[in-house]
Amino acid sequence: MGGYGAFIWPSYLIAAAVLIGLLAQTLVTLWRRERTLAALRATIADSDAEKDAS
Amino acid sequence: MTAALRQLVLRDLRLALRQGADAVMVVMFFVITVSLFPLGIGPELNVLARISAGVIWVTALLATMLSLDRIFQHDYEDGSLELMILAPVPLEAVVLAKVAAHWLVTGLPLIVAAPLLAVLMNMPAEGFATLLVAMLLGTPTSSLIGAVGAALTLGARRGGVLVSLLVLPLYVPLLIFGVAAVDGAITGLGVRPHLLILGAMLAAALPLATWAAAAALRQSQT
Amino acid sequence: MQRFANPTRFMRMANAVLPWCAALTVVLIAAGLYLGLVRSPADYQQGETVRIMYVHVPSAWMALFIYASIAMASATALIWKHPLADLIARASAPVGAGFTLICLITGSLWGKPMWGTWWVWDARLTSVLILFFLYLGYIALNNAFDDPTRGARAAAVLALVGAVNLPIIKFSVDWWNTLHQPASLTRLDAPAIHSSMLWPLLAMAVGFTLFYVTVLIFRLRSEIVAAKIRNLRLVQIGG
Amino acid sequence: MRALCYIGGRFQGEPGIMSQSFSGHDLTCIRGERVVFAGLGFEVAAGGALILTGPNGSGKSSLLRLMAGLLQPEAGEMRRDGADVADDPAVHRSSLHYVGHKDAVKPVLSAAENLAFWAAMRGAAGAIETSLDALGLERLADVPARFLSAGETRRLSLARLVASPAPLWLLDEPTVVLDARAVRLLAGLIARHRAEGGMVVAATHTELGLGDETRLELADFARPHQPALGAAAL
Repeated sequence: MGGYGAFIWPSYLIAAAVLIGLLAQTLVTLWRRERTLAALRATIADSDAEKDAS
Repeated sequence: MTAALRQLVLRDLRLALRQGADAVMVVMFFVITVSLFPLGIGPELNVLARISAGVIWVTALLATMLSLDRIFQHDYEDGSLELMILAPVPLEAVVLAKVAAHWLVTGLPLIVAAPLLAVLMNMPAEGFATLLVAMLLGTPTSSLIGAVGAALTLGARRGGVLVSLLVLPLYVPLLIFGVAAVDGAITGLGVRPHLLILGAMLAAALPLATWAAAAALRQSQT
Repeated sequence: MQRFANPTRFMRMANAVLPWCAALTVVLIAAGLYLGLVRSPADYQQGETVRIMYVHVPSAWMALFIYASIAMASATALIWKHPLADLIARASAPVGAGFTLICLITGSLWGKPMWGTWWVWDARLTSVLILFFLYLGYIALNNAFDDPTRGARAAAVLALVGAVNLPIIKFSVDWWNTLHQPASLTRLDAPAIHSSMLWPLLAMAVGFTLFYVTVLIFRLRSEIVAAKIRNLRLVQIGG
Repeated sequence: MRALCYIGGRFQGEPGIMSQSFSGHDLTCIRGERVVFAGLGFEVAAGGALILTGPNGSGKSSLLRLMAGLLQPEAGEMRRDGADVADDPAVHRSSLHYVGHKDAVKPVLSAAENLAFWAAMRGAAGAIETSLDALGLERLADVPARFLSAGETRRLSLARLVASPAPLWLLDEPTVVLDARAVRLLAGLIARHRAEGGMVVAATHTELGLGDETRLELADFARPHQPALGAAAL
């Protein structure tokens, strides 16, 4: 790499870090929200069931 | 309609003057901040002369920006803004009147204080006249662009800090050509193109910024 | 009314495209890296450091391209009040900011060997820096309101104001650069593009674009789920 | 002539164009991703009064702000004398008064200055003294508004109705801070306004003694389970 590796590799690594970090943050948020949605729907379904039962 | 707008400007001026030293505080910020630079950078006159235009312009833009929330915030909070939106006068004209009032209370005092600070910063004499003309063209534009930022952050959490984040990047062209005009005068390289561009920015900001601020005010109603 | 154009059809279509998009992204970026790092020759003048260009230049294009798409989505949202346009603009901003950050960092890494300083006030780097501030302003304004629709509308106006100001900022920064052009500063120009250098550049550019589309689809799904959660909470209170 | 002039009444030739009816059809309002009401219709004729009732959060204020033109409906339309309001909002805006929860009174200015400003904004010279008299504020004309009590500030805000005439009055809980005497004053003003062919829409819980007013129950149009037509519907 002609001795400039000290600048080429970090730039690619940083680029990769930012992109992968972005993707990871997106996916984590998506999964967390989907879990919350499922939980919320479950609680509403239960409360509806109680209402119908009572 | 013009009677209504004149009344609006007069009311805003009366509010600013009666509500105490808004205008004075803005000028005080301007003077104190510029005086900090020699303390920070050192008293060498040639260094100060070199950076005088830049320091004065940056501080003037910051001073304008600090007083931006006064344009709409109080009226938004006490319900006056709703009535202004409902007034038969077009909202764009109301925005223009409010920006004019804001400029008279902040822009004009800055221009009056600028020569004093130019002396403080040891700016060469050739630059004084151009500095005033450039600020005369630049500060209204900064009030106009600032009005858009102020309208956008109505009702936002931490609106004050947010306005600076939105508005300062948009002040970059103003800063560049404002300082270039003064440097042009000092170095004798010619002032005309920079002042013309400052004038063009003002001409563009008058309709566009007013329209954008009015649109922002309308969408601020929930 | 256009307003009721069935957005769920869009999401079904997007989910269908997603795997292809992701796969193609990986392939293209891998090809770009291979061509850029291994096959293409070093530049006669800048030597090996020119390889940073294969990341720096595409990310600069992406930063501008994404800001333009945010401005278009914002215009659509303001004019036709389509909820999806708001979401696309809101979901794109962090990706655009990410690419702008990459562009700035790789730009300074590229400048370091040549001028010995980490940051050079080159005209284009400065414009990208200001674009980065516009992105931060957009994201901050979008999240500054309790009511997401309020934030979306305010940010949409800001995106349009920013889009109008970008060329003016670019023009004034270039003018400013020529005013203060010290003789020694060589412009951070991409060298004459030899075809062997063109392919990795294009591969990376298209790869980044597809990456943006992939992440956008994931973020759109995430925003829609968040909206459903907010709605269910309202129904819970209202119910 | 598109705008009918009310012959012989106080509004003849007034800046606000006199109109015979104000109606809304199939209105849907969304606030903060929540459907506040949907499919709502109303009708007010000259001399008529419409009282909005309903529990808190049922959208009374939203409907009044929507009628004033501060909010845009998600769906549906409003008609003024048969003409769609959206075609020419300026005409609609210039012929209505909106009195919301906030009083738009500047503490630094005196009562008379506040009123004179709002009259000037609506292009009416407006007799300031008679307007203040109508609300019993004549003694407080030159007192800076910061010394006024909440009730007096609200009466100053209501004085705008008298200072510059407009056929349509939109009142959002006007009597909340008023004492009994002030409520009677307001009821008198409303009665006189209706007698001269004006229209009043008010959201209120207290009895304004209007007698023949029509009522609109907002709860009938609530849609608690319908997702807002925004993102959640995706």
